[in-house]
Amino acid sequence: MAELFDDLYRELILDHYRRPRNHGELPDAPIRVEGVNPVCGDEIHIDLKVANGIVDDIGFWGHGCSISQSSASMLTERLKGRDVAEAERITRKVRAMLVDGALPDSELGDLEALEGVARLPVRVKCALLCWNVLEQGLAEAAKTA
Amino acid sequence: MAELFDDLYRELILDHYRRPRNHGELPDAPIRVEGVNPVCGDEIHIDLKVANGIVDDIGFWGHGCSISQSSASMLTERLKGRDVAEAERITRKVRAMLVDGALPDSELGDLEALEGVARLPVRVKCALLCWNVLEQGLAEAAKTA
Amino acid sequence: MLDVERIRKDFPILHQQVNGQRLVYLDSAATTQKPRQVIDALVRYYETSNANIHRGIHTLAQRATEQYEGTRTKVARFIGATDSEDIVFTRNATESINLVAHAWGDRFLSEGDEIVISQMEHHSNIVPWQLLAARTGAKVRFAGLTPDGRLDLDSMRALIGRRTRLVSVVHMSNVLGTINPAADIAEMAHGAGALFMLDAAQSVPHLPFSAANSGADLVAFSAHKMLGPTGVGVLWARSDLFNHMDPFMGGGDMIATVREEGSTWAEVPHKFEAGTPNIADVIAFGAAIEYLEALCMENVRRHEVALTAFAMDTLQRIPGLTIHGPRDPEARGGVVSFEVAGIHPHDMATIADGHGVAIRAGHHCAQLVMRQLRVPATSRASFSVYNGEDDIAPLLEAIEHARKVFA
Amino acid sequence: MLDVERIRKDFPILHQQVNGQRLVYLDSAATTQKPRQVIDALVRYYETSNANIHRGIHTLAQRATEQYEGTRTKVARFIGATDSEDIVFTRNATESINLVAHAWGDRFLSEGDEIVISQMEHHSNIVPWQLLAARTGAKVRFAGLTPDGRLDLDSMRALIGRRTRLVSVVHMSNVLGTINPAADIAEMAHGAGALFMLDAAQSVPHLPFSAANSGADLVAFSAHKMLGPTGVGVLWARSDLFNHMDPFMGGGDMIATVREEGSTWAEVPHKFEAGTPNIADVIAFGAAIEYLEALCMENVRRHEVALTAFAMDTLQRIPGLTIHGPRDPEARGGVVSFEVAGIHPHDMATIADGHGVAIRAGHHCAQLVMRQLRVPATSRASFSVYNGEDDIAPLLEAIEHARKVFA
Ligand SMILES: Cc1ncc(COP(=O)(O)O)c(C=O)c1O
Ligand SMILES: Cc1ncc(COP(=O)(O)O)c(C=O)c1O
Repeated sequence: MAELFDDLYRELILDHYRRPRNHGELPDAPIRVEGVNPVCGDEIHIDLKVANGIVDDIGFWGHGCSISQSSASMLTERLKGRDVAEAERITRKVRAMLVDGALPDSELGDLEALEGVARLPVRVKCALLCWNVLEQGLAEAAKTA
Repeated sequence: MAELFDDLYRELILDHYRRPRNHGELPDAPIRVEGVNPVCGDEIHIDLKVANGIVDDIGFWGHGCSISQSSASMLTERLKGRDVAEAERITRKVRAMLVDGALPDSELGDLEALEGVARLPVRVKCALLCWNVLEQGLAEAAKTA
Repeated sequence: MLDVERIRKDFPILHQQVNGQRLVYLDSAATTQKPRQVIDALVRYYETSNANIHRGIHTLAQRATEQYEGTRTKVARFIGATDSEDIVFTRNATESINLVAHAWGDRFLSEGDEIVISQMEHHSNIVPWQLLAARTGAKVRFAGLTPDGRLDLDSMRALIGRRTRLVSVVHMSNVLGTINPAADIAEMAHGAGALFMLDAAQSVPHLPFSAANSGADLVAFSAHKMLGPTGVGVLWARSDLFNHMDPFMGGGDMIATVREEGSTWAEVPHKFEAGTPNIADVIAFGAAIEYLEALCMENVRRHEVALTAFAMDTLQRIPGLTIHGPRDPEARGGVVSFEVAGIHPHDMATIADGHGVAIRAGHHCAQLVMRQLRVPATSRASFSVYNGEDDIAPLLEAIEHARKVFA
Repeated sequence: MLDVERIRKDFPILHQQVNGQRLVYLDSAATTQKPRQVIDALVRYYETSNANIHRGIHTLAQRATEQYEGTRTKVARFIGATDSEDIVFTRNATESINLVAHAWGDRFLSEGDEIVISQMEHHSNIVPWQLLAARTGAKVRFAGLTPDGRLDLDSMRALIGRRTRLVSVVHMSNVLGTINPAADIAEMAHGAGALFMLDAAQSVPHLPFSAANSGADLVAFSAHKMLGPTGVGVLWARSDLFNHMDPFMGGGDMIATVREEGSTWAEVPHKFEAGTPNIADVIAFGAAIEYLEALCMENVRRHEVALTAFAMDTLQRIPGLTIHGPRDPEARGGVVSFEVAGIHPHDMATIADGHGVAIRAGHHCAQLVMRQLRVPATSRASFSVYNGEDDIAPLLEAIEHARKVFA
């Protein structure tokens, strides 16, 4: 069994998959966004409260593989309570790591666990799905702000 | 230059091509039939007078390659004045020679010159065109008789 | 039965390692691998005979034409067609079905007419009819499935009626493995005066098949799923049906005369093969057919039934694993879709790949089947002539590994 | 210029005798021969990477997908397209044109609309529009030719007007060699608010081409005419145009969701590639493009102009021989159609074949051109990168021989 795969399914990823953080709807979230990966059916919904440039609250749900769901869980954990600029920076850095194979930045925290996905191009879309959804959400927040 | 081709363009064929026999319409032929080879555009018209089971008169015209035109010329020469049964027999024997590669039958006369065509499948259709047209004509003659 | 060891020698791709393990290819329902006989036929064609066909007088053009038309004869023989002129070459089974939707459907269907298909269909036997319905005002109706993954023949019978013009059904499901009773459905269709089309993309490659005896009026399948190259599909139509259909695409080779005022069409089958066909691959497809004929389709079928039985037996013992589709291996093809509780199929496929095992995960172009199974996706192992019982152990290990990862 | 001796080493098919003579292949306008780099790419794909694409997670599926999409990028680069998503793979140029007739034409055309083409067109750029006209009530109008075989631009200008929705023209004639002024015609079309489509089946293979700068909104061509395998065509559309077109064929890979009530479509270009594509040949087409890029299309063009000039010069001296099309080799491609008084083209081609020389005889899928030339057929010699001046002597001998036979 190649290390590649042990590297992919790190304990941290599995932990977020089994016990997703910030899972579920936010009852009165002003922003609700969603995305589907038509190729594999993965689905992510994100509810978002942004106030004064801060991601006040964030929740997600959906279904799909361990990569798509754990990526979303780590996203919410990493960004809850942070400001929008940081959210955008983190999104850029996750993309750089997944798409361009950049080394993980220390700022990524747990998200670094997704590094192994970059070596499996076909799964990169799974990991990116929630980040695309987040971007939609932040764009809406910017408009309504 | 392979003999194949010298064998194809025998003097007899070229002679019929240059000086086609029974060429032109029969002014009041009761039977007029025609055929086109859509792949190469060869065209043959045959006018026919059949009475008492005899091919009383026959004329042809059209345009196309040396094989299609000489075959038609030889056809008219061989069958004019002969009875329908003989025409049908000759048609069968020409087909056997061209399609199945049968040895030419002595009854074929000049038509034997077409033997070389059998070795060039792509030109067989040229040689056969007038025989297909003749068959149509004989079928019509049988109906109206 | 088949000598798998010997057969594998003919498939160069199988002699490699993937992620450090022997490649175990269990994705033949998506596309099969190709024996060297087929690859050699391609090389031989391009190295000795390549030319455009039908219109050429020179030697290469004659060779290419003869070999291309030779495959038509072989296909006719292979599927028990009475006449090779009833065989049209397309790109794939999908195009074969779209051809019918246009050439037959646009001509004969109108508002109020109905096309009956089923929830078991591959998207290729759904979407062309939906598009046709949108063009003509006809309606597509869907027969249901039984809980054990067979066609619900009662629901099908109930749908077929006076307005039905066409019944089109998958012969063997690419998800459930189910083999549908073609003759019975043909009877229903013909009883209502409708045509019957068979999507045989998964059956012709895997069992003895006779178009003439199938009851079908139209049959579609793909070369790439039966050891042949990509880019070749087949459409067979019962004698004379093609003559009543309009052309699908226009262009070179499908015309008799072209004039500004309008054009006339070449004879069938050329009328439906516009432009330069996929000459090389059609010719190499002939080698694939000869390969299968040499194995004998009865043997292929017996081999795959035995292997499917063995695989189902083995997998069934894994806790939390569910196999979709009929229980009886004789009632199905060599396609085993399964779920393991708590493991998403994409994770399953990635971990299997780590073991060198190529399985497919997803909706398998059959979203209606997924909806009936109430799953977003399944994992699928599917077999061909080069698979043996020794391919099941690595799959088992991969599943056990996945279960450990996701325990 | 090109080193023909070295190039020929790459083409295995040329190293054979036909009827006891060196094969001289002068039929590249029908289809070109393939270098071993292309044949090797096919073999390599089937021996290492074969799998169905887009939906697969396992290693082979990833490899195949990457290589397939890699060719899309190469094609975009080769034809100066700004975005590889504007490239759709079809079977051949013919299908590319039919795709436009359905996906664009059926959506946007109606009674009274006009499509302007010309008498110089290949049947593939005539019949799809005639079929579209029959479906929609639109009208096809034909611009004429000048006596020396160029497009009559005045007649074209006179035809293009308020009702014109599409102008579709051959870029380089496969009979006359004429290269048409794409930019000028684009201006006429766009001035009338019409789309402009270019049938580039004979031009993209033979000269530097930029889709972005051509003025065209749609461009069609075939891999098999540019050293690539049979079974692959290309349709390029100016950005966003594809997004306004309806799907052509329905099936796997072109959908987003499939429901009984209706389906939604995948993103462009996948929306137009239904079913399993011709994966292997698309990948091998990438090798053909790299081969041409290595030669450099400027060199290819200069080589063919020089060879055409030499061939025209040589043939012109034969008594009774007439060459069709423009006199100036710079104004035409490497296609020389000719007639010899008293010798039917089929006889010419047969006798040439006896000399090992492969030329084409017939209407070349351009019956309207034949009608303008007032001939039933022509003989045609056409060139590619592996042809040199030493290929002209055998042709000359063959013609002289034919003249003796038919003296
Ligand atoms: C000018 C032109 N257009 C279109 C075509 C059609 O190409 P294909 O047969 O590859 O579809 C050809 C080739 O025959 C051609 O020469
Ligand atoms: C049952 C069934 N029908 C149709 C198809 C479509 O085949 P293709 O993609 O070769 O057109 C497939 C294969 O994917 C299939 O499994």
